Amino acid sequence: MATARAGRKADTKTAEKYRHYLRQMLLIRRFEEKAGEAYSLGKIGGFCHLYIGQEAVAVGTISQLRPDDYITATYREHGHALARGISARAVMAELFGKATGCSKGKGGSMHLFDASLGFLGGHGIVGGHIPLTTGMGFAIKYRNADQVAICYFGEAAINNGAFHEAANMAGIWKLPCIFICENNRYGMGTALDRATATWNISERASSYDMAREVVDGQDLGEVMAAMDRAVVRARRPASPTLLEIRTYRFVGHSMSDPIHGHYRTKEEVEAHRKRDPISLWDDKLRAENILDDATMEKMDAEVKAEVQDAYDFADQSPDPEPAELYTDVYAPRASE
Amino acid sequence: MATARAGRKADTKTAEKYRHYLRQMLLIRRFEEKAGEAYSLGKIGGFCHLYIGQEAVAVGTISQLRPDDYITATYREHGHALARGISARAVMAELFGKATGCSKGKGGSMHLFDASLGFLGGHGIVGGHIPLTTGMGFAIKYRNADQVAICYFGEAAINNGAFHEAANMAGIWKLPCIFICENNRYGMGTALDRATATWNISERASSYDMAREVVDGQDLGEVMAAMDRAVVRARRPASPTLLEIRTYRFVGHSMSDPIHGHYRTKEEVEAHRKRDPISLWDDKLRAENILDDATMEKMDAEVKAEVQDAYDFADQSPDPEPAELYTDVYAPRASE
Amino acid sequence: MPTLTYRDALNQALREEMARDADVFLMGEEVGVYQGAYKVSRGLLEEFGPNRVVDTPITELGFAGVGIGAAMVGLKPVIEFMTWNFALLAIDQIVNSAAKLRYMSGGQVPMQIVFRGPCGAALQLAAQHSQNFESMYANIPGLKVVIPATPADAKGLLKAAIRDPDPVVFMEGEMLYNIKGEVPEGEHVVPIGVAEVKRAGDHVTIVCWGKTVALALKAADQLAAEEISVEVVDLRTIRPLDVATVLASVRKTHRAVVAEEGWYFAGVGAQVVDEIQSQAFDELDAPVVRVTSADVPMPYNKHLEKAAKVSVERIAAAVKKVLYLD
Amino acid sequence: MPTLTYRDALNQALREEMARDADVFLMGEEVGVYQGAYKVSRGLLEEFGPNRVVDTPITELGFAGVGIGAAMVGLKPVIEFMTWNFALLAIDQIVNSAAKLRYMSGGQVPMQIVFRGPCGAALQLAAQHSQNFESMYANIPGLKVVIPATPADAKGLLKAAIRDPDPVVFMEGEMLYNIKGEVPEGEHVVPIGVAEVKRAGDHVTIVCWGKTVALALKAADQLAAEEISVEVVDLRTIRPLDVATVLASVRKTHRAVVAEEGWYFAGVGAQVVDEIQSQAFDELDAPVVRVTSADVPMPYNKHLEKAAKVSVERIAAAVKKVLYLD
Ligand SMILES: Cc1ncc(C[n+]2csc(CCOP(=O)(O)OP(=O)(O)O)c2C)c(N)n1
Ligand SMILES: Cc1ncc(C[n+]2csc(CCOP(=O)(O)OP(=O)(O)O)c2C)c(N)n1
Ligand SMILES: [Mg+2]
Ligand SMILES: [Mg+2]
Repeated sequence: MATARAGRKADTKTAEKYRHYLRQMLLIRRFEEKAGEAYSLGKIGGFCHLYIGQEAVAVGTISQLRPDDYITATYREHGHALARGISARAVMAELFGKATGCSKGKGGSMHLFDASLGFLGGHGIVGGHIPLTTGMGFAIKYRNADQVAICYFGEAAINNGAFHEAANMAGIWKLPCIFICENNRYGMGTALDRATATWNISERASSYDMAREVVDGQDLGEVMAAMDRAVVRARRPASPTLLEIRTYRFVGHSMSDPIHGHYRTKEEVEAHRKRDPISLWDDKLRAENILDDATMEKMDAEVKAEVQDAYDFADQSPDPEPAELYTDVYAPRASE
Repeated sequence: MATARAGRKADTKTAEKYRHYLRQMLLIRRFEEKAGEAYSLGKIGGFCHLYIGQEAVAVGTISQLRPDDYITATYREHGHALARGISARAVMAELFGKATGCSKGKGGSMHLFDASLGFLGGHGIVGGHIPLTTGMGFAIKYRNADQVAICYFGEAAINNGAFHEAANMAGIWKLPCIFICENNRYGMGTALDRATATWNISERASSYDMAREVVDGQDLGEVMAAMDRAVVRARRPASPTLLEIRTYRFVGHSMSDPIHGHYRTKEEVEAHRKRDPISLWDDKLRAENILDDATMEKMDAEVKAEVQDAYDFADQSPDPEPAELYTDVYAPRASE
Repeated sequence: MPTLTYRDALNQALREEMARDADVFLMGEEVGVYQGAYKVSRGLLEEFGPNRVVDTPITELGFAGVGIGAAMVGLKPVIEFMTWNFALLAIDQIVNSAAKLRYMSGGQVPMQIVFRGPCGAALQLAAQHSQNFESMYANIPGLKVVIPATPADAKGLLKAAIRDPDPVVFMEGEMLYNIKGEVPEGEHVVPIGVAEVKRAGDHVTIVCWGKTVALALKAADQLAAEEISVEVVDLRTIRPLDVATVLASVRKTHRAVVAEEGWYFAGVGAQVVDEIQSQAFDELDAPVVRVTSADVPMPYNKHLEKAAKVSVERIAAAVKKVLYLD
Repeated sequence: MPTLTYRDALNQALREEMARDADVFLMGEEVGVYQGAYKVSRGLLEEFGPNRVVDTPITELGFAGVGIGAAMVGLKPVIEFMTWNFALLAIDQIVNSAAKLRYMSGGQVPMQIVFRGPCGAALQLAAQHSQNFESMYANIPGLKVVIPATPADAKGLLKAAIRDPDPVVFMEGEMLYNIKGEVPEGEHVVPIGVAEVKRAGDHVTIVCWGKTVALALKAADQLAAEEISVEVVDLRTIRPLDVATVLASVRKTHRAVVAEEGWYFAGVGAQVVDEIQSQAFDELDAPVVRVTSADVPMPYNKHLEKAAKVSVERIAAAVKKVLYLD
């Protein structure tokens, strides 16, 4: 995998791909802005955790996967779902709790699923999905296949026993798992160093005989490159990797948390906003001469239209039938 | 803390202490042999995990503590209880389930307690007492005291999330805790390398900003020296340590597990038996000229008598009153 | 008497007990700098400092164990779970350590500790964040389980829980934090193990606790218009259960409904039914009727969620059923 | 029909199902090299190899999650807990992942998984190793809970559980592993959700499951000598509960005793009582009587332990009580 470097002109296919990644990041950004709006209007309920500022992580890592790989994420997974190719309509409709949502309106913002894309949730218990992903890696090995199973989690989850137990098994059994720690420096209002005894999180991999890398999560190129190396290690013969991807959330923990306040200052947020992953990638593409104002304007307009369409679709979609309350608790019986 | 070195003649006080440690190890050995016998006779029920082969760990570490320090251990804790000074009578009576036992006959082999000695159990859930000990460390810091809280656990427990979560907190908060991993190479029938991704367990401390040492657990002198260093670090200003003490159990996991069989060979056990902690220490003391045959014979006779006395005491002690079934579930009410 | 929210009543109880006893401290996720995920601990860090208001990593098993260990050597921790949903990660420590250490040690180990946090469904938080676990904890000897329904009880019971020498599982209603009510100032301690008749009536007893108390009172209001007189018994403590108060009411009304936010199978309500049928069998004029949440993981969609929850209407319907008026 | 121990019946079920379906695998502590802590998996490593008989580290939360993750992508794991006591560490994964993923995903995620291991008290294993948790798991929608009492049911129910498309909590009696009974060879599948009348009788119904079944049968024998005719209903599956079979029996006998190994508060027995009183209230000639373990953490001393446990005598006494013969 080549990363975009200033000055060198990418071939047409690569250029197209790079613009596509820009579009994906832009889609996530605009989607999240719209979701925030819809939340304020009461169209979306419950908890809603936006991904603004971290877009390069989802897009950069998922770009390196095959369609048959498995993905799990936390409650902050709108971006990953979109990057994986779940339509903005299906994601927005799920946020609205509609029958057309990717989880039929039963999961909501924190529980997005599309099994046909290997997108296996959306999990709400911090750390809980890390063993699940390890189990998917186990299944891949069991079937002697060459897929990869990846999970995303925050830097605060790395303290949870679930990570440790799962990582150890991935290490002993050499499973094709990539553990992606999105280190956005805060777990809700708790700064990394108040919750985690060592600053360099990726070093925890050494307890599990696991490869590790620290990655600049605002730089899409870096993310893609590191993920490419991790995928190569995972494919076959399999071995796991812990990627610590350093990023920052530009918004509050969830819709009820202000952007700055008790636990971080306005200045800090402003400083981080200067390294916006979208503008950094935009800059690179322009430096490579594969993006210009017109393309960018067109792309933004398209993306906005797509998001508006998703909103309208979600808004007009029906609620689930009342009988849905009782379906999917157990598997349908053979006769059904 | 000076360790016994061959050739140098120890002063009288030191010599006495060293002989006392020998006696403690011998007491544990003979006690455990007797417990095994009693188990076969049906005097002891339930699970019974003997400590034979690991005596230098308990004696060496506990020798470095103050009376007001806190200790917790696993279900394999007869040796630690004796080393801490719970009488052989009280321990044996507990194994017999008698009212005179150190837990009034309600705890049994796996749950020995003597709060007056800071000996806070005997815990049966692998890993479960590691957070408890961390909490004792927290309490010491809370009270601005200079005690130390230590726990013993097997090398298999190091994979459990409880260790990881607790160690991280001890690391962030700089608690006066010493985590003593008795690496006897097997967790029941599972060899270390089949359960633990990295062979060098002590390295896991580096994930928690914690001091660490690997110690030869068959050599009492080494154990005492390493523990002394850990206690110095823990006392004040406090900081935690992970001691990986490498040892070997000469017997089966519990009374129902044969000494060798499915998971280890007779040869392996024989080879390890050559490094018996008691004879190694015996050798050192003789090399230092502070032990001779007569002393040793006398000591062994004394110890045997003490153990026989404990057995007789336990055997003749009464069972708890039937009403004891319902006491100690809750605190006695103020009026009681 | 001042009017406070349930949240502020809890906050007041914490503040007063921490001021009263230096051995009491508060530990949990976001209790300090963030002022509490639900702001129950607002201002406490500033007042008592970081030694006594302790932010933890997201390690429920670990910090529950740390609290229990501190209690074993005489401190009196209050462990906050951000919600009881996450406490399933810690239930081993609560059941296998907190509930048993006194017993296993033959009475040597103290265990004065409170585990607290919100329980039950709020609004559209979906399956993993909308659960009631009181029946699980109430099953365990060695624990006490307390669930206040009003601001006054929230304060009084939390103070009692903190002073209680045994481990107390203290469940707050996430949807109750904003409700208001009169709360006595200062020394207001509501004894653990004592239910309260929140409304007197003659025809039917509704046994309830936590969030269903307000629903039952509303149902009673509605039913009064139809000349049905309902007595509402708020259990307040689940374990030890105040069976005497329940039975006294049933002996008067001869009919009972149990309204519970949790799931039906082996819920606390089943136990209440058993107590009534085993001790007041001949007093009953009809089988006891239970109202519970739908037997499904909680859905996200708001209409489905509403249908899953216990409501005033469903309680009123149960009252009519037990009166054979349906 | 061959006579097998309960242990070997389970072993046979595992062997047959693993031979039948390559997606079935066994994972847990000591299941392989050690041949199983209780030897239920004896010989399976040799027969199926380390890919399908997987020894794990002592990480219940982790390997339960690994099994659930494997089930999410179509494998059919059998996860062995060395005992259910240790599974409290994993209950978050069972309740928050296994029981809910199908629902939260709108039906997209398969969850064909069995969690199994011994439950309840053996002999003198003390408080942390002598617990029954069926009521906790049975409270949770999305789970099924199965507890076989005989070797034949052990085989037939385990086969059914492995083939069942939903997560099954399968609890074995540690004290039952050595009991013997006739076990049909080959394809013997006992349906989940169907209770069995293990002994027919007219005067009283005893509802029981797991270890209390043998006790109830013995009590019935003794009582027969006193001309008391007892019907013994073995629930076999706790969730979904076969209410129809229980009610049919009670409609015949008009009196019921529920004998359960667990604790009384919100135990499964309370649910059984609720089902009976709510659906057969007018059929009852006496309140249902429950027999449970003493409401204490299990003591180590053998006399205290014996006093804490359900016994033939206590069940017989309950039968007399429900007949007003005491
Ligand atoms: C086990 C558990 N404990 C607590 C919570 C509440 N909670 C939700 S998100 C969160 C912070 C997680 O931070 P991090 O892992 O860094 O991810 P981020 O939100 O920053 O993406 C907390 C405490 C939870 N969902 N699960
Ligand atoms: C959580 C839990 N899982 C399983 C067990 C059963 N068990 C008891 S001891 C043991 C092995 C522990 O090995 P290790 O930690 O190395 O200690 P050792 O017995 O060697 O001293 C196991 C699996 C348990 N007690 N607790
Ligand atoms: Mg974070
Ligand atoms: Mg070991």
